[in-house]
Amino acid sequence: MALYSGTFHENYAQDMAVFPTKLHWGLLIIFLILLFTCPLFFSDRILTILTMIGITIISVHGLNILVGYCGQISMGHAGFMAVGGYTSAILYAKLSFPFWAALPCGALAAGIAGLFFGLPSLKIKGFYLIMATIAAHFIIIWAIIQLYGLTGGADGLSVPRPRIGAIMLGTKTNYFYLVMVLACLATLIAHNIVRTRAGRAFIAIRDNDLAAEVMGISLWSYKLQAFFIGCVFAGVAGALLVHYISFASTDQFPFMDSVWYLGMLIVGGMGSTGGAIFGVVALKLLDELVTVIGPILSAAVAPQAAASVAIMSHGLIIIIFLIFEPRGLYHRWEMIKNYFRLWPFSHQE
Amino acid sequence: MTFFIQLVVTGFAQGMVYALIAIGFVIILKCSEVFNIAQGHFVMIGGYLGYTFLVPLGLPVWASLLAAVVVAVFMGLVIERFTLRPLIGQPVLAVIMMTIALATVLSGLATLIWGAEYKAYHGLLPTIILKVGSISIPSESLIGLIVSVICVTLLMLLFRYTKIGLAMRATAEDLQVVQSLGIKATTVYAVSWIIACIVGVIGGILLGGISGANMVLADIGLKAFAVVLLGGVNSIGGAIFAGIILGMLENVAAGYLDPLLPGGGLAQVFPFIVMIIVLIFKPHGLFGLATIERI
Amino acid sequence: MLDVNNIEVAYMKVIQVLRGVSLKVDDGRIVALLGANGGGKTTTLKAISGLLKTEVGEVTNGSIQFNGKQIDRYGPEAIAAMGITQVMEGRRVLEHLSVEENLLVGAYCRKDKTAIKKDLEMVFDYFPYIQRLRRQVSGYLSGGEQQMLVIGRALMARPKLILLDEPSLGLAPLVVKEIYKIIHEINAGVKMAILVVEQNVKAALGIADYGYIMENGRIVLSGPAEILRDNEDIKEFYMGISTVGAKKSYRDVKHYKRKKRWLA
Amino acid sequence: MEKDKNVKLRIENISLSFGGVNALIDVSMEIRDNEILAIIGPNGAGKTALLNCINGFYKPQKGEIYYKGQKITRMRPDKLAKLGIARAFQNIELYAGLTTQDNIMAARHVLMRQNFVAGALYLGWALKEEIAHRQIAEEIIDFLEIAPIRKTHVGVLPYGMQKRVELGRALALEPNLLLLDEPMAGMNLEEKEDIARFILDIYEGQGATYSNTPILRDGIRSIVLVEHDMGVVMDIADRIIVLDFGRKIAEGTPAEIKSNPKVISAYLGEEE
Amino acid sequence: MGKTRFGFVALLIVMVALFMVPIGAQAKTLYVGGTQSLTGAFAEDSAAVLAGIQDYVRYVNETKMMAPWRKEKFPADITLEVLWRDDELKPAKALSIYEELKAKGMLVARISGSPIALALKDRLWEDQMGATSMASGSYLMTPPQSIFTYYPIYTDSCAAIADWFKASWKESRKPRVAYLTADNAMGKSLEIPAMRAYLDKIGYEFVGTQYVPLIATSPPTTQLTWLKQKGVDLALGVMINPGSQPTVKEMVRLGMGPFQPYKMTFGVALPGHAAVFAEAMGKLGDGYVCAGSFRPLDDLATPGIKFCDDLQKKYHPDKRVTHIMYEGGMLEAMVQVEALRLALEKAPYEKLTPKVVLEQGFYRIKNLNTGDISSTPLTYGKGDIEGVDEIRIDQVRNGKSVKVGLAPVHGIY
Repeated sequence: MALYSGTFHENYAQDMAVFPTKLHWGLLIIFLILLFTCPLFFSDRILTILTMIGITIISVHGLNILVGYCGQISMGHAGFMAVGGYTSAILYAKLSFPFWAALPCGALAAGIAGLFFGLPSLKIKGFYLIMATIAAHFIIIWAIIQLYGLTGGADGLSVPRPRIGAIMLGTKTNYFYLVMVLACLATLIAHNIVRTRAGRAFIAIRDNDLAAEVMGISLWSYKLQAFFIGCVFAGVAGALLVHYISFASTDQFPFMDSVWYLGMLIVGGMGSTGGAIFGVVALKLLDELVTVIGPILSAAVAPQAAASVAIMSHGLIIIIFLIFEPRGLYHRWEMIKNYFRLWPFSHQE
Repeated sequence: MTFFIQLVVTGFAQGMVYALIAIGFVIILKCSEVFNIAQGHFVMIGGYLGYTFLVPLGLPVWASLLAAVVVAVFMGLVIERFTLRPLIGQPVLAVIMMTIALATVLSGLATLIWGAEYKAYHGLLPTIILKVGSISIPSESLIGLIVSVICVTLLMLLFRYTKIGLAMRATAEDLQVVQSLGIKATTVYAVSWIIACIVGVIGGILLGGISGANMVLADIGLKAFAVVLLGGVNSIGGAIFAGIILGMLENVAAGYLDPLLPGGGLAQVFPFIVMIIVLIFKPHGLFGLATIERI
Repeated sequence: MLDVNNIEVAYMKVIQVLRGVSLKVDDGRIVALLGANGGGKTTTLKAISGLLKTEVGEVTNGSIQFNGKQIDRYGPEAIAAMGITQVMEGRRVLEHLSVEENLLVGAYCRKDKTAIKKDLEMVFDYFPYIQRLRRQVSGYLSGGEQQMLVIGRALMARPKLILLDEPSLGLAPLVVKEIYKIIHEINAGVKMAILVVEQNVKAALGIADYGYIMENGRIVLSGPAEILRDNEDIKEFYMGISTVGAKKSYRDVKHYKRKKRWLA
Repeated sequence: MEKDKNVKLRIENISLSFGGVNALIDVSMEIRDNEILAIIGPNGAGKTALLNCINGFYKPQKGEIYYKGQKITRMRPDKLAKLGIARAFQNIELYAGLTTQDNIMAARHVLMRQNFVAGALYLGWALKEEIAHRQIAEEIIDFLEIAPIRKTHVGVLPYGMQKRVELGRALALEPNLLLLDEPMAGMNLEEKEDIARFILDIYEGQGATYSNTPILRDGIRSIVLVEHDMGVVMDIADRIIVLDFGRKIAEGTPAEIKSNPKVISAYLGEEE
Repeated sequence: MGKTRFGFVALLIVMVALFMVPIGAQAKTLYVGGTQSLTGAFAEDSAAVLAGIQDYVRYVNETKMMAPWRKEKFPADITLEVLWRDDELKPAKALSIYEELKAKGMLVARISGSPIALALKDRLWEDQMGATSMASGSYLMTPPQSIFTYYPIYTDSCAAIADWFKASWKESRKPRVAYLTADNAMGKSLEIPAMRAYLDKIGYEFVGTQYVPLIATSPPTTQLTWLKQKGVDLALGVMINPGSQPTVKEMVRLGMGPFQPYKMTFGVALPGHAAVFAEAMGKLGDGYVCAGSFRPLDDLATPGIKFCDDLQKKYHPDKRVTHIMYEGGMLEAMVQVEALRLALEKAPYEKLTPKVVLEQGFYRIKNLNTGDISSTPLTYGKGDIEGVDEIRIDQVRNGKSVKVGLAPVHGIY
């Protein structure tokens, strides 16, 4: 990464800082202020969308650690979210755990499920692993339905609105704050993990697992750690989703969601914290856009056409996007940033 | 015992159709390392095509199949030209994403052309019950079996003995080398996508004859993935074997275990459970080639 | 035959690798392109063969002409069809295919079946080592055998010009000698022009007619091979022979950096 | 099993085969303290396979390997790295997605203590640890003269530079035994001279110049070098072992090897 | 690169602009409609429902009549508008759609499928929002209750089939019954203790359950063979058409069915749609029983069906909707509009809230004459969300759907 001209680092701490200059800090603070004053000027609907985006960001950060950094492609992420969601829901609704305890327990449960289904990753790679994680998704959903007494099976499980002490988190505004705080925290944690010891080990495994092992990184331990961390994030997201809808059902965690989470990561740009955020925001907005224009299209073309055009436009936009920017939005963003940093010189040696 | 044999026979026939669909998937994976999420959607389109040619257009069965194959060839060409070709040389994940988008577009297209309605065409195959003792063999499954066997044999011959087959295998190994030798990778890709489309569409017509054309037909693609992985990603023979094994296991498991479980539905996950267990012991599937790992 | 005119190459439109490279290969000659690592030799070859395009790179300036036709806008397949075949570095055999299948892939674009058969025998004549392995899966061949296989594969395409990228990379001295001997024989026998990129200056100049030295994306020195062989700088920097003429020991290398005269 | 205090690693009669091909047949050898040992031989002679066995990457079917008297034959590679065996690879095996500096930091892995929880929070001692190791990484970068490419992703570096980073990464493990697999393959003379200088410097240690980095200060007293360039091998190795078709055919000082007829016919060829 | 960057900016601007597009709200507009599932398993039903809602609303706007056979008028100064979004059968998406529509001032909602019902029911109750529902599982009955159905819940439908079958049972042994049902929430809504208890009470021997995928991709040979092996006489299920068609086809092939060598009757609750089924299957489907279904669309002697037919002829003569759930759409629109009209009787337009519409609207719908589209006039109230009191039972005979019986609602949940 190029530095702005006139910026010099004088010690390692400075060089390693996430926000190296006052400008960065300033921008961050402005962004946070804007984010946390959202409820003041946005409607319930926008808040709902933003909350969903926040929840998805948490989940996709987890997937990014697993896929983008550690290179273990998972298409079962929604399944792990389901584990987190259901555990938290059962603890809160049936065993009357407090919310602040149920949520981490859900995350932990998802992490443990991740460890379990991550075990095959020690032996298998690539496409085989993708398939094993797809299998994990269906096995988890099936298991949830089998555990009728605990989970309500296919009927689902009703969950009361969460509260911490006297604070009711059921209102949209409060829940929005909860999700956003957690999303920011998740972003920070994800970013820190990948730039320290564990993260470097993940990338080493992704880039060259054989060499990594010879260089002293235990594949066994770090692949499982990646699964654990990734799934803990998924668990948090799943729990937040279930508590938000105040209902747990297997329909909330469809397989296609797993696929789309991966899609968000690809669109945003794998292996960068920013990429995960970019991808989620872009695809979620696209999704909402498609929903909004559906009826308009329907009126303009034909009632039947609405659904199809909506779905198709979703796919077409992604196709066009991939043709022009196959390396992800974040890559484009970095190029633009670099362009301005290097301006007026157009080439970097 | 009769019950058991019945389950095995049903499973065998069902597995053969899985295998057929899985082969389309293997071919693309072999040639271009693309994990084609849209394979199930080819099947779905096949189901609808079967309906269109058989019911509104009233073509005979053989003509419908032929017409569907023609459409499949066209579809393969278009898909390769406009979605996959621009991505040559880009990261594999971008290509996978492209197939996800492709799947979405295909389902949208199907809705646009055929509407949301479920299209049944029960007249395609004769509803005869073949009986061997007290075991009944569904004639549709039998025909599916025959068609699958023919397709698979043709493909095997193609790969082993033709020039394009050699080019496809070579491209699967190293794209740059093949390009530097003057082989048009785009042609090879186009052929592989065309084959995948044809195989998917034929599978779709067979399945459509059983359950009618519907969007959910696309979900069969997932089972095909499991079959492919169980057999080993680059083995066509493996896909056939695994398809049949999974078809049988699925039925036997559903027949004996489902009634014992509170929620049922074991048939849907059983293939996955088997697959994971097999992969733990044989990481490259039952017949997959181990990559030659050097350091 | 091949005329590279002042080309510039950049990857992803940002990283510039070549800054004005010109070179010439005449019919039936062996030309060596020599120089330090990262100097842009491989990039030059890829620019000629069109493989650059598969790696998000492009020729941003200058032109490449082959037999009078400008080729720098064509894809690798089209260029190969015109008669330029690149043998990439790192012995890229098609691992799961047999030796014979590997060779047949080389002849894929040819229609003349009988001639292909003859050429197959010719390749086995040049490389008797791989004849006995013809049915074996090529992934298990040793490095030298693999190098021979990929050269043979290129021959099967009957090109007018072969681009050879570091045929000696990571091979034992004996094998290097053997391979260079065969390259020389091929050039003499089939009259194919060869552009060889090499680190091993001694080996390459041993068989080449003409040589170019490349550093940092520019050609810094060129001339007939026999003249280059006697060049003081080349002797010192590429062959390890000091001006006095005696070979010096690696133990005596100084810590400070020396300077090449042409970079002054 | 302590026979000789001087022996760092002893290989006893190991045999290895895969796919029906014998890569190593009954090879025995030892690596001593205070020596640079070169292993030479034609392609496919089993040199890399031998290193892979020492690394634990391949498990020999027969025979045992002892490191400082401890049996290490079937240990996992990462455990061996922790014991102090480091390796630079023949075909560059760097982490292409990381920068030079992070590649070296990634090799500090075994010497660091923090886990992902500490890293995630990035507080207090995790930060301190990062900085401490960063300092050592920087000294290694300085030593190998790769400071200008510190923040470049290694995937885009030229070959020679990648080889250097590879060497740096092996150093960062602070090993007791350094295995170098063709560190000079594909290099021109000038680069070879540089690498040869680095290897000798690493072996000897730099004393007070790099006082904060023990590995550079004290040197690595056992280095195994697999190399084709006879000039280099003859000049810097103390002892040479020659392999051919998986068997050890000769062992001795450079002078002895140079005149060994077996070696000449199998490998060196006649001098012109 | 310049071009692509421009493209991105353009795309972003278009997206933001479309987000901000306000739906033109004129003075005194009330919204009906709600979330639709135009993709997914219920797509075909949902599309027909949407067409029904749109036609009915257009009729009311043009004539201010509630139906040709009714005297009540809709207030002349208020326009109705259909507002809908496709939720793709995703609960999370339905949630944000619900928020959006609520923010736009919608006073009634709609439930398009069981996943949506499960996700939204508590929220609807919290907001005191009344909703019509296309899904009708027993899960709607457990309080809270602000979702109203216009056909019986699935358990009641299946109980009706059991009643009907038992009435014609001649043998001395107990008839054996099994569930053969879809493997999703809708299908599994049968499996409640009350249902089993009722079957036991009226003298059945319960054998077990087999599941069929919501939409079958292979014939359920295994499941059917199992039923045969257990000697089942009656199989009950909740299954949509794409599930039941291959099932029945396979039954015929295995020689199972009321008119086949092995006597077994297969009965499903409404989403199996007898009329749609009969049309697709012809004589192959003989013996299939469906409870809670509507009259076929060509039954023009019925005023309600005639009304449907007239509207279709009037508004889109070339694009006739042939799916029976068009009638469902008419009913949903009738219920929603009626609730709004009743609420307007008690409160002025400006004072309307979801709560008012629920309490003064939905709860006050009594004996709503639907022109016999639904099996009985609809009556709702606090604790009574099931609009009908009797269940129509159809059977496919000679390739036609024929009404074979009428059974009372038992309220099994």
